[in-house]
Amino acid sequence: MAVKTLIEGVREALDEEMARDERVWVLGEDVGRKGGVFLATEGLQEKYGPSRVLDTPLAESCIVGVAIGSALNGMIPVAEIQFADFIHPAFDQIVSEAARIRYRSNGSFSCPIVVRAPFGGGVHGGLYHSQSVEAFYAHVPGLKVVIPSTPADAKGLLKAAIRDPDPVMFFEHKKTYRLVRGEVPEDGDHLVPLGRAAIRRQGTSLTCIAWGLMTHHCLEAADQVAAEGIEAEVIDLRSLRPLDRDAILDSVRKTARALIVYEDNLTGGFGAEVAALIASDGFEYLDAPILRVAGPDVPAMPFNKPQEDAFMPGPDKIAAAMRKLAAY
Amino acid sequence: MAVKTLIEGVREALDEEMARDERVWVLGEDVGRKGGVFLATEGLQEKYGPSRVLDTPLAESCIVGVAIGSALNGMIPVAEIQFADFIHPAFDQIVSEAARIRYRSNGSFSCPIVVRAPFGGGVHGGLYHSQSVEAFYAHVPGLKVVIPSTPADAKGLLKAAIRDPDPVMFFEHKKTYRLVRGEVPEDGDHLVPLGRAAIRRQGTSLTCIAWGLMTHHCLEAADQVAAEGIEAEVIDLRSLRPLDRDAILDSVRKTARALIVYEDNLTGGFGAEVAALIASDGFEYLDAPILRVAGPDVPAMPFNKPQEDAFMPGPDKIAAAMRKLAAY
Amino acid sequence: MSEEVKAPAGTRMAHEELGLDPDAVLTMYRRMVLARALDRRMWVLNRQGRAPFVISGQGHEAAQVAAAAVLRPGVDWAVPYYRDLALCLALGMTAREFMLSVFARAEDPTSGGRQMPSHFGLARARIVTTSSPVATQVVHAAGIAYAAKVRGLDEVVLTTIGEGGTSKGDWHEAMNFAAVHRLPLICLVEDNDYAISVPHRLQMGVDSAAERASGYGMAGTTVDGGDLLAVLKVMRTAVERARSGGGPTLVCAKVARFTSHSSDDDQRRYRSQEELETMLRRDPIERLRGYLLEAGLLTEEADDRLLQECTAEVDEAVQSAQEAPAPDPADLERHVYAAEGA
Amino acid sequence: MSEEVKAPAGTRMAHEELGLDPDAVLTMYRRMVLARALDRRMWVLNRQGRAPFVISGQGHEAAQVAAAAVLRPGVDWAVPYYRDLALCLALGMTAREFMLSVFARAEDPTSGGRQMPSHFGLARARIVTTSSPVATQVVHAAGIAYAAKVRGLDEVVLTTIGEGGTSKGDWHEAMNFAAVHRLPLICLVEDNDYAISVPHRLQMGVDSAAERASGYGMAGTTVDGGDLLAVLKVMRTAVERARSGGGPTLVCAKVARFTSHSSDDDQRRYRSQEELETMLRRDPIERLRGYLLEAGLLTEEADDRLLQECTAEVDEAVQSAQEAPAPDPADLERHVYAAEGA
Ligand SMILES: Cc1ncc(C[n+]2csc(CCOP(=O)(O)OP(=O)(O)O)c2C)c(N)n1
Ligand SMILES: Cc1ncc(C[n+]2csc(CCOP(=O)(O)OP(=O)(O)O)c2C)c(N)n1
Ligand SMILES: [Mg+2]
Ligand SMILES: [Mg+2]
Repeated sequence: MAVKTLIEGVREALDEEMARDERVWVLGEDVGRKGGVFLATEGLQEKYGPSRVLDTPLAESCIVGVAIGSALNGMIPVAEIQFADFIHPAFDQIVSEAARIRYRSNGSFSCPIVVRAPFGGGVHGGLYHSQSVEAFYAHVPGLKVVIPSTPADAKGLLKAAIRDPDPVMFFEHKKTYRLVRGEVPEDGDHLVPLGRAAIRRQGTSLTCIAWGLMTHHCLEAADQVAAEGIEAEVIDLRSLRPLDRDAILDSVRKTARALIVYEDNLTGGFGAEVAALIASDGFEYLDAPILRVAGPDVPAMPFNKPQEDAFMPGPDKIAAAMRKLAAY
Repeated sequence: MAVKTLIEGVREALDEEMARDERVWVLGEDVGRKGGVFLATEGLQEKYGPSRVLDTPLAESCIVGVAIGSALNGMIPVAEIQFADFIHPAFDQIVSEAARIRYRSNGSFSCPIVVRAPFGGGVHGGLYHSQSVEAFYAHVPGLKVVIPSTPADAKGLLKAAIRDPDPVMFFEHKKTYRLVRGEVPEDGDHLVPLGRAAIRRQGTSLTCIAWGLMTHHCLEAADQVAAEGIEAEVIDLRSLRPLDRDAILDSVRKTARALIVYEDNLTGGFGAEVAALIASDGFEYLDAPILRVAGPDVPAMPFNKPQEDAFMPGPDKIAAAMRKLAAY
Repeated sequence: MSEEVKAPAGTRMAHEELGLDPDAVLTMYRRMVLARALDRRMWVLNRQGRAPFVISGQGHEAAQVAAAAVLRPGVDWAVPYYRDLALCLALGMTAREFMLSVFARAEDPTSGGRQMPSHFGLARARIVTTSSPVATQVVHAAGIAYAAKVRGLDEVVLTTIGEGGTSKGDWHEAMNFAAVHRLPLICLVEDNDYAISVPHRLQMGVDSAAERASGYGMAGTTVDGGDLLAVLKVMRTAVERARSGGGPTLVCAKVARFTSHSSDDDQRRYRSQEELETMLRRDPIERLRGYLLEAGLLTEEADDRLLQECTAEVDEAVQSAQEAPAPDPADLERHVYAAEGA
Repeated sequence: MSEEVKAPAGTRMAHEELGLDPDAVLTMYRRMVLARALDRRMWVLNRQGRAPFVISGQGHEAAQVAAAAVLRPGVDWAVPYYRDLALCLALGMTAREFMLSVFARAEDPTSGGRQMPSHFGLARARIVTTSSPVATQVVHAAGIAYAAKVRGLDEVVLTTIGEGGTSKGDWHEAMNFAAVHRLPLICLVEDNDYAISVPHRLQMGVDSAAERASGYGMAGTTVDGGDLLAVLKVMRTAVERARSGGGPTLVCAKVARFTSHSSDDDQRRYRSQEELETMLRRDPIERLRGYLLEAGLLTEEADDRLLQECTAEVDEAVQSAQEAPAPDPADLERHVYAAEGA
């Protein structure tokens, strides 16, 4: 297997699925000639033509709505939202429409679309190119929400998302695009099932639950504290919806301690749901409070470096929480 | 004090604030001549004229965006979104704009707007006239999120929201509009501070946390189980953001048991945040798992009565959870 | 009924100009009458407390039936809105199917009783599932048309919306997209002068939404929506344009809203008695009836018979739907996602 | 500099037609030159690794400076977008203030270094705080104008946007609202043919967004945005219309985008060498310079001096901003809400 970047995993998934099934198409701002602002779709327009790799007008609600319509008429769209920060204008199309087409028609229509969007900060993106938006969508029944943290998963999860019969929100952390490298199976049928978490590190002292870039920060933190005899188990959720309840609860049963780490604002972030799940269904296993390390409750990540760094839940903050939890 | 309905409380607040301060104005679909589809603004256009009580075009993003603009130029808008279900098109204006104007300008601009919207189900409203949307906004730093459950609070909280220097999302449960009656202070300065919960019933067996219509369902359930010797303390949050952490933690310290009840879909609903808070900061007080009773994870409440009823977290379901929790 | 035709000697009637034979016109008339009868009945059911919510298309029938007439049901697509009862019936929805949704029955093919009535959708007739948020459907229609074009399918897409709905961003985004790609799309604006209580002059600064067409680079026409044959003519041009690769058309049909916005509204609160009376005279059915009688395509007796037939059809639909079982609460959680392994 | 004027005998020059005295034209020229100098410098800083992100307005200067010229700073409002460096300078932002935002310094009056550079806002000049999501600002502008109208204030609101931004629903909703209420609003579309890499023909089906004006019931004009005086003339008409209660105006200025979209883009990926060369010839500054020289309003020497002055101003701004302190991480949580008791 070749070692690739995460964004190469994304690109390979798109390429393979477009080659496999001519119903698959890509639309979004700048996805064509330019190949996307992060080059996720580079080369696809040359290969599959401008109708199947479409540069849309600057209108996110239109991008998602057209994707939905094309799915109703037999295509399988992968819509790119240039930055997750700009997905908000499409909120209605995603939440009121895509998520409900199957339910409201009692199963007589369906909406197999994928919406991809780069999210997250630490890339001097400022207030509007750094946001985490997964909590909004993980709250919505009818949607699936997926966040890969490795190149192999980026490929396998995206391919599974494209083949999924329901709408999938696929969020890729910008900072992982080129930073995270790893082996990527060449196999055209390399699929990673949605709804299964991955245990990235085994441990018995505490369970650390994360997704996206934070998975890597947690692994770094785990390495830091391992020297002190604290063995953190690190779970990468990969799918927030459906959520792998068993993976979470099994781990907490073993460790009796849970730490949830996310980059999004603390209050009402998706980590709250993970905490609530453990506090109800895993309460008996717990020997300590459920801790969260997350972004502070400020509107978003400032552009200037000192405040951007202060916002970010990095390995040090996470390691500190691990120590606190282990010592409880 | 006169006994009034909850919607009368809303109307009085608007009327008094418009009379008190000519910067206050109301905009939305059908708020003028018709007085709003629930008559919250009835009579206001006659009294204050069509410029200050404006029937807008059918465009929610415009309603909120115009409200923001008018606030930047010295007015204090109260925007009505006809149903909370239709607030989604304004998501970007609320989340990217209203919530961040102060922060992004480092305090040099501000955005004192109120966005009112009727939410919730049980009124044969079907999939698109029944939704709970508070979780989306309670997650957003920069916003305040308020939900009254009594006529006096509807008035006092709305007046406080109008006088608040920051954007306030004000959600009114449709089913409480005429069902809930109570005394309403005539006092023009009757203000209920944002960010303070109300203890609606004292109890020692368990803490039950709710907002909106669910407060009343919890009180009914508490009455049911009281006969069995279970004394539930019922907390009405009133503000989800800012959240009254002390009220929640103080009560759990006393009761050692927590039940959170909301009508919104279970997964990722705001009750998850309340659970997460208790699981971290109140863990030591707990003698039992933190339970949640909430709407099921289906896109929304069906129109047909049997399924609408099945969706609703009613007093019986809540009482059952109280029994389970008390028996733990 | 063609034996009853008595075309006045020497003059070419409007339907002849359009090359329509009498049966074709009478079929359309019958559709309008049936839609009206069903629509009226649902208000009765509402007043009787047997239907908690109704919203209707009385006054819009001519525009809808004319629009349906140019489509090939099951081939072309319709992406309607809640006033389109006549449109949906014309495209193949049965009276019983509609009544199943009014009573929110399990068998309701639109939503299994999950949605409010008149939130149309019928897979076999290519009537796309619709929701309540205004204007979202127009973007789907553009997407369907884009797929038709890219896949090389000979399909036309009709979408409808009220004049109030044209104020929404989604409408604009869809029109622009359709124009850029010259899609086989027709957007029919059913302009009834009101969006609930908000009058036209507070909704837009122009007389007709069709005035916006040129700003997108597409064709646009305003037509008297009370005149079936006038709308038909416009729709034919639009559909030919769509089929021949000439791109989208924006049609604004001026219609009347006979009823209050819905059963939750009372239009007397915001429309004067005088205005209401004038408006109620704009009845597309009366108008077509007059034409048919004058053209000798219809007699009073045949008309009475037709009305009786329609009433009987409505009676049957109501009775059968009423008796159909309600949805099972146990099915509440079905169809959130595709069934595992499905 | 008026002593240097040498108007050619017998002909009335364009600026004279507009009743502009030489100083006024030279002031505008200077603003353009300063904006360009600052703009160029920030790219240098970017390449040096001293400014992580820049986005610029090179090629748009004439349209912006002309638009600013009709406003009364501190009275009228500007609701700009990220290309409007020249506009903001003309309205009173200083070079140093701009550089403070490029370096994300604490003192940056726009955002205290929180926002990316060129996300303008300056309270004292009534330049409204702006964000990144395209088109949201246009709705705010409509709201500001509505407030001005209702409060009876003599204020005009200018808002700007790229041609790509006109595809967004928010733009449509705002235009419609402004037209319905005949608001004192001017929307200036700075049409540079591209939205990042997406060319005009994939963005809209018409040549100019101004073709949409009539569909809203407002005035609309397309103008050569490389011609300062032509834009000025159009803007004057628009501002007079606004002040006299005549309602909003949609102006589309055709400009050139000299640079890549931003420092994260490389336009050679999607524009041919040939296209770039032709485009780069459309320099509004060169053009005005030619005019001024020809009109005898400027000499080569005076121009050199002016450029030196501007360069010195830029040098100073860079140096001073560079030395200013970075934001304090401890301030991260400030200004989320109004301070208690404030
Ligand atoms: C996004 C959204 N906002 C508000 C509503 C509530 N609403 C339902 S119909 C309607 C008026 C629609 O008017 P128009 O588009 O003219 O259609 P008409 O009902 O007159 O046929 C409104 C405001 C809605 N359904 N969706
Ligand atoms: C809602 C939204 N979508 C996408 C983007 C990313 N983006 C920033 S600028 C831009 C292109 C804007 O083009 P145009 O409006 O023509 O302005 P120009 O940059 O050409 O002046 C895009 C797509 C954004 N900022 N906001
Ligand atoms: Mg209407
Ligand atoms: Mg552009």
